Amino acid sequence: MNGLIFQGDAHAAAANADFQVWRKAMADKGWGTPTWDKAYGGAGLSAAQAKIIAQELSAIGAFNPIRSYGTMMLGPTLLEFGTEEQRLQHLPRISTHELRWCQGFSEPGAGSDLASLQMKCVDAGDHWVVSGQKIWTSGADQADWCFALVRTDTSVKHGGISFLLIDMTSPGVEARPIVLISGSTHFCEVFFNDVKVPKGNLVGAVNQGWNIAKRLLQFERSSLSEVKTDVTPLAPIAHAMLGTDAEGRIADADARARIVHNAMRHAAYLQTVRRFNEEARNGGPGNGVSTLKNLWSNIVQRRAELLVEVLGADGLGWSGDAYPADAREATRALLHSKAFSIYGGSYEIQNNITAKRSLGLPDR
Amino acid sequence: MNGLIFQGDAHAAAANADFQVWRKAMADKGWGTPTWDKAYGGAGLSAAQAKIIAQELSAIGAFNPIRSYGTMMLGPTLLEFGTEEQRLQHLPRISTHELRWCQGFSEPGAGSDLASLQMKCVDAGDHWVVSGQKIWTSGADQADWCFALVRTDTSVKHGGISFLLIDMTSPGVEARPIVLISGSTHFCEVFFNDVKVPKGNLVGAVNQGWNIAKRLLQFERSSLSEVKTDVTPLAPIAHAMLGTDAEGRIADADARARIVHNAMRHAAYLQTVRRFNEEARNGGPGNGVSTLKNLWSNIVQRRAELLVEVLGADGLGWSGDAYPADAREATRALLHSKAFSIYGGSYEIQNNITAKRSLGLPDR
Amino acid sequence: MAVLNEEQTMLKDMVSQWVRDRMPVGVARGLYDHSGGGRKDATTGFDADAYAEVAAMGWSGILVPEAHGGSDFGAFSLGFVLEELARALSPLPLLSSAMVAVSALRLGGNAAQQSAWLPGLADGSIIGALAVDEGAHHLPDILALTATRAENGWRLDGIKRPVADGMGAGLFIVAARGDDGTALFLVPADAAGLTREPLDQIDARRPALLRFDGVVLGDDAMLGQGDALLSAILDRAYVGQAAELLGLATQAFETTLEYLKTRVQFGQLIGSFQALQHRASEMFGELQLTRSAVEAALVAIDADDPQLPSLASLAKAIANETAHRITCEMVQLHGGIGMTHEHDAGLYLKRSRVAEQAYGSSSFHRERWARLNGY
Amino acid sequence: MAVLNEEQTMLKDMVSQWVRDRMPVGVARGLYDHSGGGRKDATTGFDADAYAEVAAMGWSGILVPEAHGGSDFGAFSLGFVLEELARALSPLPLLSSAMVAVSALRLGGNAAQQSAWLPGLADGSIIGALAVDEGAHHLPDILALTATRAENGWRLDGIKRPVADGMGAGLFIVAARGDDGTALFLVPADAAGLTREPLDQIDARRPALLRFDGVVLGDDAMLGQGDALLSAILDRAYVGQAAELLGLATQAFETTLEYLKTRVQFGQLIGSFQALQHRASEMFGELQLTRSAVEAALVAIDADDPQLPSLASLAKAIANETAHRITCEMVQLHGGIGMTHEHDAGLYLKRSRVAEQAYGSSSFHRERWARLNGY
Repeated sequence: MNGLIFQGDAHAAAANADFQVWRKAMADKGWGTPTWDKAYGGAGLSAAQAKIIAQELSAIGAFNPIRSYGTMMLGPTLLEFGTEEQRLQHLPRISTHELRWCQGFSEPGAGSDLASLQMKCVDAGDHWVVSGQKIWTSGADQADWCFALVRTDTSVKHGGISFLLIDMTSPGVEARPIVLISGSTHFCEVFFNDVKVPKGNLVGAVNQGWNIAKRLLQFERSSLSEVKTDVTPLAPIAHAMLGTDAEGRIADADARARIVHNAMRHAAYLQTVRRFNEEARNGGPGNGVSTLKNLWSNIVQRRAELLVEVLGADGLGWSGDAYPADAREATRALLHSKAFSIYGGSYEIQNNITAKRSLGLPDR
Repeated sequence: MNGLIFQGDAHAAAANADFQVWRKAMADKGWGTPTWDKAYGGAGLSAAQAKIIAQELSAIGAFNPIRSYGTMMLGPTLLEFGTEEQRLQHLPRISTHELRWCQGFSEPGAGSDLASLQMKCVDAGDHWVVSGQKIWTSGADQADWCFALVRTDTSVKHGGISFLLIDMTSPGVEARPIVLISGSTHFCEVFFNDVKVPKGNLVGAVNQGWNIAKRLLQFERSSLSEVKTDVTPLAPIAHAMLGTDAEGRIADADARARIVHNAMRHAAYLQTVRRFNEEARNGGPGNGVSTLKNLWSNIVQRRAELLVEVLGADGLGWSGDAYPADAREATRALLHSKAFSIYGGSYEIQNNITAKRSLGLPDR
Repeated sequence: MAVLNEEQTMLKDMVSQWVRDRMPVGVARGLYDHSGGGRKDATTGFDADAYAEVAAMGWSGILVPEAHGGSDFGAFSLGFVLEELARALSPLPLLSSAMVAVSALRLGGNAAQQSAWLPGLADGSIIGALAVDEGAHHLPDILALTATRAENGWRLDGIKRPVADGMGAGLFIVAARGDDGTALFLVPADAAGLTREPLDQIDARRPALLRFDGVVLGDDAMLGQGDALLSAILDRAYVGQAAELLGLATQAFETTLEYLKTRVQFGQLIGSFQALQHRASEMFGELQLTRSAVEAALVAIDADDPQLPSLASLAKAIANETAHRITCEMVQLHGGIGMTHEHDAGLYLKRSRVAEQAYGSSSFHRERWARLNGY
Repeated sequence: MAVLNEEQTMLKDMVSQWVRDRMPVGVARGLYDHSGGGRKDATTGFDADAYAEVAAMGWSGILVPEAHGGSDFGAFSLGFVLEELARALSPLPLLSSAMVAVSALRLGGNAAQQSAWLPGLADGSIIGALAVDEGAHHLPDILALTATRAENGWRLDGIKRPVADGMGAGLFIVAARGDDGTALFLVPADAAGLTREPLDQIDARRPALLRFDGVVLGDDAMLGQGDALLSAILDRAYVGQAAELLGLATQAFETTLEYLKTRVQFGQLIGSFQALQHRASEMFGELQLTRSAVEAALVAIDADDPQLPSLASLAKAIANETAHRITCEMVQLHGGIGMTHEHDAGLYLKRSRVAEQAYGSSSFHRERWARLNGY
């Protein structure tokens, strides 16, 4: 489940006419991708200037309307590994949000062990022929293009992978939404049946895709750590649902103890995010992303469970007016939260990374 | 730290003159080792008859005064693997508690990985010469004899171990007590410097010691599961130390929640011991000893921590009248309890065993 | 598993076999629509045909005295039937009807009431359900539904929700607040003034919301009065629900274990990774505690053990925790596939959360146990 | 670790270097006798010579204003000094004297009191200690030691225990119950009617039991009145103790990590076992939370942040938990050798348990945080 991005209300917003006007205005100024060269549809600004735009957006409660897989993942990748032709072909249409991209990495047999992917890419002279299946492809049913990892050599594992750009309207491509336990259908399975792809769509050299993917996943990880982590405190809901004792405390002492414990860990987690960011700005170690992600998934998942526990039977509804809308949302959020420790490198993988990179523990 | 046996008040009792009389009376009847043949100092009784003796002892609050490493570990081993000569030499003096035995298994470099032991045993024609070090040898400074695992072949691991009986009064043997964090000095390091051991003291064939040891450790494991697990409930102490609220509950709600959680797990643990025993009596699976041991160490260690937490500063004393005697005992018990997940197969080893034997999970 | 006698062994084998043949998890899945909600066209939220089979095999009568058409096999036997059925999340009203409603009649019913209802409950022609909760939490000490004296009887006003299996029940055991405290009534589903509607719950079992608008009952509808009766009935419900959680958790664990033994990543079976092995070993340990607590509580029902309230809360609290933990691990260890509605992991997770809340959360039962044991 | 300025970096390096050269764990071990108890011949329970060195380097004056001979570097700096020293379990009264006693005088002392005591506390010629606890638990709201009005002053009666570093202290800050509530007094150790005796505590630090039998004080001994003053002093104590726990836990973790990288069993380094790697990764995560909470609380002291009470309790509670967990793991992962008094694991475990209880257990601080935050 690599590549999930928090959508927030982006989907709802996109349907709004005012939003379209605003997005176009932002795109015209190149402010969705402010640091990109103007030739690529950016604003040619410095990192410091880009930060000011981000701060101003944040100050008015807005998010970047151009932000997408294209701007965050593929764009930086093409800037680093693409040819000038590829950049000119794709970047301007990413910076205007004209075309949407999806990320074709995971496969049914290649989850945590991404490099075991098998989607075949055969050299057919003047084009490639691609066959196989991708999964967890976020928004594939809505996407115009896909950047995919494909296998161009079966004799070696990491060294047989290439990075390919695939037009989703090509014959032989079929995206099927996956229904998740939360009811979400944002992810897809994508089937590729002898899909022809132009030779020029390969990024970097043949069999060099793994290095590109690793770099791209760093963009993803660093964007993960920007995830919004402020959440409504549980206290008011817990008082409302569990009552208040004579001393003004949440009446269910056992639930209270667990809620408080989680809330304190959450507070320390937010302090940790601030500290890591401060250290990173000052050139600190910066090898703590895996640790941070596991703390986050652990604390947020527990919080989601506690909220539903506090809601009791109200938190067990799927649909219908008998359940308060907030409660239904909490339930879906709980189910959704189970993915936090799976996508973008599972909890187990992150622990492996911490053990090896941060702690220097030996391989077997 | 293989081979720890709960001593209870056995040490204190042994110093008592009445106890000595009673022990002799039991020994004369062979009731300390009731199922052993009379030639070996036993009473020649059936298992069912032996059980009645155990029940009668238990009914008057007594423990078996002969119970020792000799009766529980070495005796069954000699009965299964020893020569008739070895049995006649050693068993009668075990059944009367005339000679005390210790178990020389662990070494500084061979803890969880017992089979990596290195204590050298060289064939010198008419005798063996033993050199090396043992550790965690319970009661070695008080023991007359030691049954030890020694290395008779360095070219193979498990297949180069032999099982040897060593007279602790032999020249070159030195036992030094180890001070534990709890202050206990029950365990020793034992140094063997070119110790001569008669050829006849080898049990089983040369290089067959590992199989004997595995069998012996089964005797140990089954005796572990008989460990006394009833403990004083924490409730009265917690009420006394933390106060009682208007509804009659322990006033510190956070501590109470954790105490209750532990107490409930403890109750379920006792139910589990009863269930496993019942199933074992009826020929049930009986592969749960590792699981049981980990549940036990986990629950009992947490309980020991909770008790000291409840005692607060009173639970932090080592000696002196400023600390109540009960509290000092609780503190030592906490420190002692840390060994529960180390000796007799560590927590980690037990989890490995459960994964492989009970759950059938694969090796790498 | 405790030691079974010959009859019990036969029964258990028969249940396992029937679950395998007739009641795979697909049946529970069939309650859901394509999007993961409960099917709107479902009438009962359980499989009525399958329940008829279950009744024909006598399982609905396990607690019913022989004189009323049952086998009187006891709660321990019914417990492992519930456990086996819960392994497949079997959507059946056995807990509601055969455990709780039958217990209510046995504990509180007079001869006439028992004769009127027990044979139907035993042969499955009537399904019983307990209507006790009225809102978000199980709070049997605080009931808002009122029972007021009416001419030659009683009048009930208020709501009950969620009522498990309430859409298909023919008889409700209703806990009400009377002038003298708690009172329990036998209310036929077709009583005038009683309406019901289904709730779309995450387990697709569609419990009912019952509305009592001046439901008038005769004196013969009064099952009994007092907190003690309600508590005794609820103890059976706690233990039965715990047995279901045990079954659910056991199967969730075994399914996960199977996956660990077949899924390959990094060139090896993921079940060979030591970190996962240790987590599996610890889950196995928790399952052992849970099984012991559930079996001990079932035995206590049959033995009329005065410790039952304490043992029942111990069983429910530990079963809650274990099922919670194992269903989390089931999703986690299956990775992405475990997040899909197509996979069973989500069904176990959702059903577990419902069963954890049903008849008292972990907090409720730990608090109850603590008070009973002087903490 | 937060970002340090140049002066702070120099100070931190200096402390690390000094700990390495002068204050290995062997110094803490030297407080113990052969059997694992505190040495009976110890007079202070800390290393007085080393404290003189520490004072000469100015660390005891980090919170003292320059006018009184200190550097006024701030709590953040003192925090990482405490942390570094605690890595080696350094037996020094820096928390008691330089953090708590100095804070008490800065927060409550008038000009005369500050002039009388701060220079001595800064140069280490006097050691200060807070006498607040009176029994098993830290309960600053319930004080039994009484302060009654006497001619031209006050009279104190009661006991205090355990008083950290109390055997070597020259000045006690004593929290008492006066007629108008909490009152704080400056009491020289040689005051008539005040006696002290050492307690043999598991960390061999020999805190004092103080007896006040009609200790008569002048009006100038009154530091201040009211719960707010005591709370403000205690907030500094909570954070300072949390910083020590952070240092202790960090070193316990690193020592354990080192062992995992060198100990071989089954033909491989035990640090290559995935189950242990994951536990280490999780401990590392807990240490990150702890460091963040401690540093944020130290910053809050320097910033006079009104959120300090909440941040202080957060830091102490989390530091308690993390040190508890890591010292347990330290013993466990060292196996048998970790159970011996000869190995350092036991020293960390014992010191951790003392520091966990000192200035409030996890329960105390979670409860305090919860109340402050509306839970």
